[in-house]
Amino acid sequence: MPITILPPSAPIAAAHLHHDDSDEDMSDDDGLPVQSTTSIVTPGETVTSDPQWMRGHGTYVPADTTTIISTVAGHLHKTNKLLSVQPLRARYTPEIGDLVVGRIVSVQTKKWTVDIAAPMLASLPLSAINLPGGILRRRTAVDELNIRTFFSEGDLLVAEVQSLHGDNTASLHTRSLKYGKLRNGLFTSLTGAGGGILSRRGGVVRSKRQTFTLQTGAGEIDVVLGVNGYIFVSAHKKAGQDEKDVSITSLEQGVSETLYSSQNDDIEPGVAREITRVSTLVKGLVGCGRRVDEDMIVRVYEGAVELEAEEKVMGSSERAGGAKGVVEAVLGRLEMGG
Amino acid sequence: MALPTLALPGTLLGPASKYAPGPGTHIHDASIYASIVGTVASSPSPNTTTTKLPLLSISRPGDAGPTDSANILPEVDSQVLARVTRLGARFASAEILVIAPANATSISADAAVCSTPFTAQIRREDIRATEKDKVTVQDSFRVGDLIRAVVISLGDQGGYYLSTAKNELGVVVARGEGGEVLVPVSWREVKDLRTGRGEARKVAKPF
Amino acid sequence: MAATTAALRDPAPAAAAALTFPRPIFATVAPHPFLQAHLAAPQPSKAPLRANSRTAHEFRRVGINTGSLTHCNGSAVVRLGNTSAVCGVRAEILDEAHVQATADFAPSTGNETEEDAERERDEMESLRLLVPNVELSTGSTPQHIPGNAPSSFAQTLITRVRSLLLSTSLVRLSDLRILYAPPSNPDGLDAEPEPQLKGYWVLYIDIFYISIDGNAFDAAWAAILAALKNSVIPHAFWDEDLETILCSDDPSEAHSLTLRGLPVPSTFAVFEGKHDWNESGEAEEADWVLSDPDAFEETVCRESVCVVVDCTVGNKGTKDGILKSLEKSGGDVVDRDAMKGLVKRAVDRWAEVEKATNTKP
Amino acid sequence: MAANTDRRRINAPSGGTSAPVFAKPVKEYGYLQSLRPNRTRGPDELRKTFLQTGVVPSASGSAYLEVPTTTTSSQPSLIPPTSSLKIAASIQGPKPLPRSAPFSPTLVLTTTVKFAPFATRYRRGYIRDSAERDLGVHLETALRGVIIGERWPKSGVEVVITILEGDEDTWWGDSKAEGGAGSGWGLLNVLAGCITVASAAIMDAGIDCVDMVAGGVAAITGDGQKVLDPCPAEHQDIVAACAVGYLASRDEITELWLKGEVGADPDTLIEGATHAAMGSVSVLREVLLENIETKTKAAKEGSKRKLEDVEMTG
Amino acid sequence: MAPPQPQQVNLSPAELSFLRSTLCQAPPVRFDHTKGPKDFRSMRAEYDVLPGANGSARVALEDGTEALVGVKAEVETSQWRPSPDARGSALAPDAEMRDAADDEDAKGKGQNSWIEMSVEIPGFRDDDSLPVFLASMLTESLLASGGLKDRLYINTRFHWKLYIDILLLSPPLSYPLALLSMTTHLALLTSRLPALKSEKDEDPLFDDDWDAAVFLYPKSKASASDDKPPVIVLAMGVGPNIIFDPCMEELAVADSVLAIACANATASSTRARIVSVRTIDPPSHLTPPGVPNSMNSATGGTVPASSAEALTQRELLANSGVWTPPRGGMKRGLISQVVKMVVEEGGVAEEVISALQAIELG
Repeated sequence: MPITILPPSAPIAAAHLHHDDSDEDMSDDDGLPVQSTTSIVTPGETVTSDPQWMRGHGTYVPADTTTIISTVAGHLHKTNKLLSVQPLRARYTPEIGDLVVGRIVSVQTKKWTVDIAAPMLASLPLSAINLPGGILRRRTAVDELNIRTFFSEGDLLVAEVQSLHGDNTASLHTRSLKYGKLRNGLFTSLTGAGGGILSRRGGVVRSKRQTFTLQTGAGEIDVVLGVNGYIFVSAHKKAGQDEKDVSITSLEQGVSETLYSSQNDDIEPGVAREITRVSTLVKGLVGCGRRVDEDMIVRVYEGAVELEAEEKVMGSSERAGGAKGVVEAVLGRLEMGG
Repeated sequence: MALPTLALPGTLLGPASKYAPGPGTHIHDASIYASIVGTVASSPSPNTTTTKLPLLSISRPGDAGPTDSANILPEVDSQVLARVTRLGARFASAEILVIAPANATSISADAAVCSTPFTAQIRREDIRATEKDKVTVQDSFRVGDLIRAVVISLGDQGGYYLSTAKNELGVVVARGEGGEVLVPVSWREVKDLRTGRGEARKVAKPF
Repeated sequence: MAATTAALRDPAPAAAAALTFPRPIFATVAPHPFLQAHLAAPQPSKAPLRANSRTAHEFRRVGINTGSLTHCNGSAVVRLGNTSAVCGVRAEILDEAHVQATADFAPSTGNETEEDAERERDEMESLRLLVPNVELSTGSTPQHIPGNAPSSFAQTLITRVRSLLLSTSLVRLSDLRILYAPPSNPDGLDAEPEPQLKGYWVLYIDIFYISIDGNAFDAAWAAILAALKNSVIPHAFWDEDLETILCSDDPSEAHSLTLRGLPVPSTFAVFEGKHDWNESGEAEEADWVLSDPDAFEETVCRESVCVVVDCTVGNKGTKDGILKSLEKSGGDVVDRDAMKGLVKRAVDRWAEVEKATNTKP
Repeated sequence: MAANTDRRRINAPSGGTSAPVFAKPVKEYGYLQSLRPNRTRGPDELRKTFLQTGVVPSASGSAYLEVPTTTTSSQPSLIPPTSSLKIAASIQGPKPLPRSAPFSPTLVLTTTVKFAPFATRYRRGYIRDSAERDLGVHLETALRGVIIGERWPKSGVEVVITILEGDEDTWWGDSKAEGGAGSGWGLLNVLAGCITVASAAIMDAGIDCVDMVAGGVAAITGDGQKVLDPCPAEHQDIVAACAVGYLASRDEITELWLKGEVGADPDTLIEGATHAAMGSVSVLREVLLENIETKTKAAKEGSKRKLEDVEMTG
Repeated sequence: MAPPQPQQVNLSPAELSFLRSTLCQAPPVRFDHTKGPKDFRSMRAEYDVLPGANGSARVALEDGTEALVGVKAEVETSQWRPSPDARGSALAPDAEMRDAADDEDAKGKGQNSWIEMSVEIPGFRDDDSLPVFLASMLTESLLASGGLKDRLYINTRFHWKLYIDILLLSPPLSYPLALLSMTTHLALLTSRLPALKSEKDEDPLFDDDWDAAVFLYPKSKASASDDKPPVIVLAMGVGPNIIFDPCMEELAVADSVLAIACANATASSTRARIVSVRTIDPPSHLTPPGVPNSMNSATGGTVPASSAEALTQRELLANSGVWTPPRGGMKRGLISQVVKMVVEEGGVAEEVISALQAIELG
């Protein structure tokens, strides 16, 4: 079926589906006098004037009052006595220590500017990267001239937010072997769904492991979930560089060899296919307004593979909606199967 | 297969297994084709690291003389003549007027005149080889000076990076306020012969 | 070649470290000394040569080729060395109805007087019957890249062309008027019926530069002259039953423009030699007035003069030109005597151009 | 007309002017049709093409192309039966990008196509109209695939095309609407011409190309006949036409512009266009080879002169 | 004054070469893993969204690109140009001949200038090359068959003027041509003109009953063979494969891109008809070439001494993992293959057109 055209409907059907259970966690708590009938509040809307509640993200309390007023349009959430409003769409707000995936926007004399889906472009100083030939090497004027050989426009990298400046611009660093240039894979953007703690529904969640390796039929696949909602799925890095802790010399090897390479290793078609599948599923997950984290991805991926296998058997692959369709189907089965 | 003497873009020159592609050629499914109009030349491979095969190249007819200010871009190590356009605290700006082909020792006949000058910068630390920390831009160049320099980096969108940190590099023609000629008297000073007034420059060692 | 030997001996301090450059590089890094080196060269027999190996007084040959454009009433391609321009003249009809405040129209008497021409000029200008324009953004020079509005250079150029067109009243109004003679006099008297003015021909004169190597103005004007001489205006008449102006496509009925004289501009550029060159004070006056400067010379010259003469109207034959216009800008080299010389050179030039415009392709 | 409000140019009378209307075609029945030009060439016969490079010395590359009109009017008339094709191309660069431009790893190509006001039967404006911009895009597409851009980092090149005379959409006697909005058959010929002349200019400029791209046009007339290099004025009933930018030695097409009721299988039409393009290729080849020979000769003499350096002082 | 390039993608060389390698597999693995080479991205569509217009439609893709098209018709007086026959009807006194002149149907009377199209894309001036290109391609595909413009003919003095306003509501993420054309198709398919009540050459009078209005594209029982507006599909060639309706990432590695405007099959032929084809310059030509490790000082390689040497090395790395922008154009064989896939019975064209038809019926 080459083309599928659906009748018009609300953009994210899943929103309702999900919106129910957030209603529940409102209703299960008696005695919360919420003015707004639904759990959706809009900026300026009074959430409650009951002094027992504490204001959290996305709310504020006008001077000498106890009324909590929403500052964003989003879902109302309560954890114990803390009221917070989680925006429907939020741009990523960087926080120190975040692992982010970014794209080089421009190259300056001593630094790069990087798009990390935040309102402001982040910056990566030349001084904050591992220079080839070993971490211990001192930066020279030559490096400045060759700055483009490390990263140039369009390059993808995984980095950590090192510091935040007054205007909320982040500056990054890649001074660790798990950071650096990204290659051998596919990039997926979940812009608007990023935003760490707040994004309980849809998008990437801050968790203990932002990067993990996925076992697939064809081989291992690395997944980097940038907290900023940028995701990179790639062929698994050959052991020897980040697995076992390495001696400084062979480490220098690793650094100088591949750290700034913009050349792909040759990837077996099978692996490439699975990489594409995973990144497609991730898009589907967001389409369904689901959280994106390690265990969800693993479950959906396995589900999807099963599904495909069965369809092959039955030979019927009539489905609309592409990625989202698949994910919905898989999730459906998962719910049923508990 | 005999090589043609003249070639047009798209002319088949030979299999990539027998020749290496040089300037003015390109590879299209495993054969070498010409990519510009010109005369075909085959020469032994310059550096054996990349390939051992004889190098096929095509020279533009005009290149024989500088009259054809053909499309030569500055590249790293190529020597240039530039005119200083601006002085800053940390670098001087200049416009490249003439480019000698890469690693040619001097501006000679086969240098190319730029139809449009290329903007370039000379960072303070690249002005002089020794005592870099003592250098000041003001005492090395003046706006309007003609300098000989080498390209050390293609730089970012701003412009190319030049260096004069060699004896034979630096100011070759300097003029005073009145446009009078200043003659080099030492590697760091030029003088107006009439008034005897001297000015500081990073002077290029005359050939 | 002369220039080279000359340069070796030009007035320069021997003390200065001499560095040698190939000529084109010399020209780029130091244009002014380069040209001076050429001009200052004492020639054994002949006058000093410029970088383009012309003498100071030498103009470039004018090559003219007319009538090559299909959709024009008249057209010409003019070559002036490496400067070449195409001019197309296109005649369209301005309906009398669209003319607000028609100038009171007097049937031109055979022998016209100065004030007739005067009145004509005003009428042409007020009605905008001549619409000249130039286009330089054709890749003709590296400076004029398309996509930008006409540069100030283009604007001054076109203003000069237009004012010269009007001031010389080159085109006759009688050629542009479209008259209608009613079969019978409206107020039944058997008096000669008054011809009525039904409209005008408007001449769109567009100049496209193919390539510019200095002296764009002379080239433009030469192109206009040739194109206008080449123009053929169809016979236009008023059609009663359709009540519009119609034209006859019969070449034999059409008429060509009869121009007033043949004004020819000659542009000169003044090259001021630098005297501070030799530290040994004796500064010998060294200035050159270059005829028909090329692009390179225009970059090193500040002062320029444009002399427009017309020798067809002179009483003492073609050796004596009537000065049609005189433009001088910048500098203080050309004085009265010098100007005399220039007019003389302009008259000589006139003859050449006159010949070129008359030779049919 | 756009020029009316233009302060930087000399403007036409505010009342506006109209192209002359000729009496005989309007009044005499049959006269109009008697003027109709007819194709005298065979269906596969191309018009002669005149090509010359190096017409703009100050440009890094340039070329001029002319396809003279083939039809000669039977009786004397001021109305030109058909128009010819006269195009000039000029290349500026490769040159540094303007300061404002961001870094580009490859050659930035800009193409501009402009009709002269006197290029067509109806006078054109000075500001580029949509047809001209559209042509620009087509030409750019044709050239992008040919130029090896990665060899000219952080530099740009301007391809400027001036159409001094352009082919017409239909025979003037048939054209209903004034000015543009015609069937646009003529534009195909103009495009093909632009491609060929631009290609010549680019090679004259010595910019690396994978092949010589050349333009060609073919059309299908009402009776289903395929004609190469059609002159639209000579065909009353073109139903479909196609212009290509063709790479002969790779047998590839960088630019394809096909329009009209071509039915289910346009292959024959495209085939025809490529055959027409082969004609342009041979012209290109001839002219360029001739050029090298003369240039190399000139270079030899040049090298002699080059030895004498000018001593520059001060 | 280079206009902003929507198709100017800034993907890293590594991504580009990965994408290409997957797309070149047999069968190709698309960026959206669930899609086959001939599959379109699913979209949402509705029509008659603008009550004020004669016809309108709105289509949204999953990736958020969304287009809105309004069709508005106005009565305009035809301008009179002197010509023997026109003069005949204007001057001749006897009524017979004038009637004769009118009774012949409107065939061939339509003029191209009666249809005016405007394309608006956020972030583009309307004279930027992209909108101009889109507008002219959409227009020429509409005009290719004289049918439409002839239906705008009212009488010798009046005609309908059709204004088609096309708006892209979102920034152009992928090349929006196909989307815009489908939206236009739907809008035209559902546009209606008020029924004419007046006769012959008198000033036109129209029936104010909207139900009596006639469809711009008349519908008969055998709806399959009705004249329907053309629709434009995008196809790209990458390596040996052909991919339809490519997304932005896929376009970034295309060898070549074709835009094919096709109309539905008529009674005569069972296959769809091509009305216009254009190549589109793939953004891949503007992508940055990747630097191989061997030439990168930052990866233990050595930077070539001269550009000449660099050139040699670059040319020698045939399709390795290093991205090099594609060169040249589209093989002729590939073109005819694409065309075949579009027009063949049950081909892409038929699919798309019937799918759009289905929206109106269902």
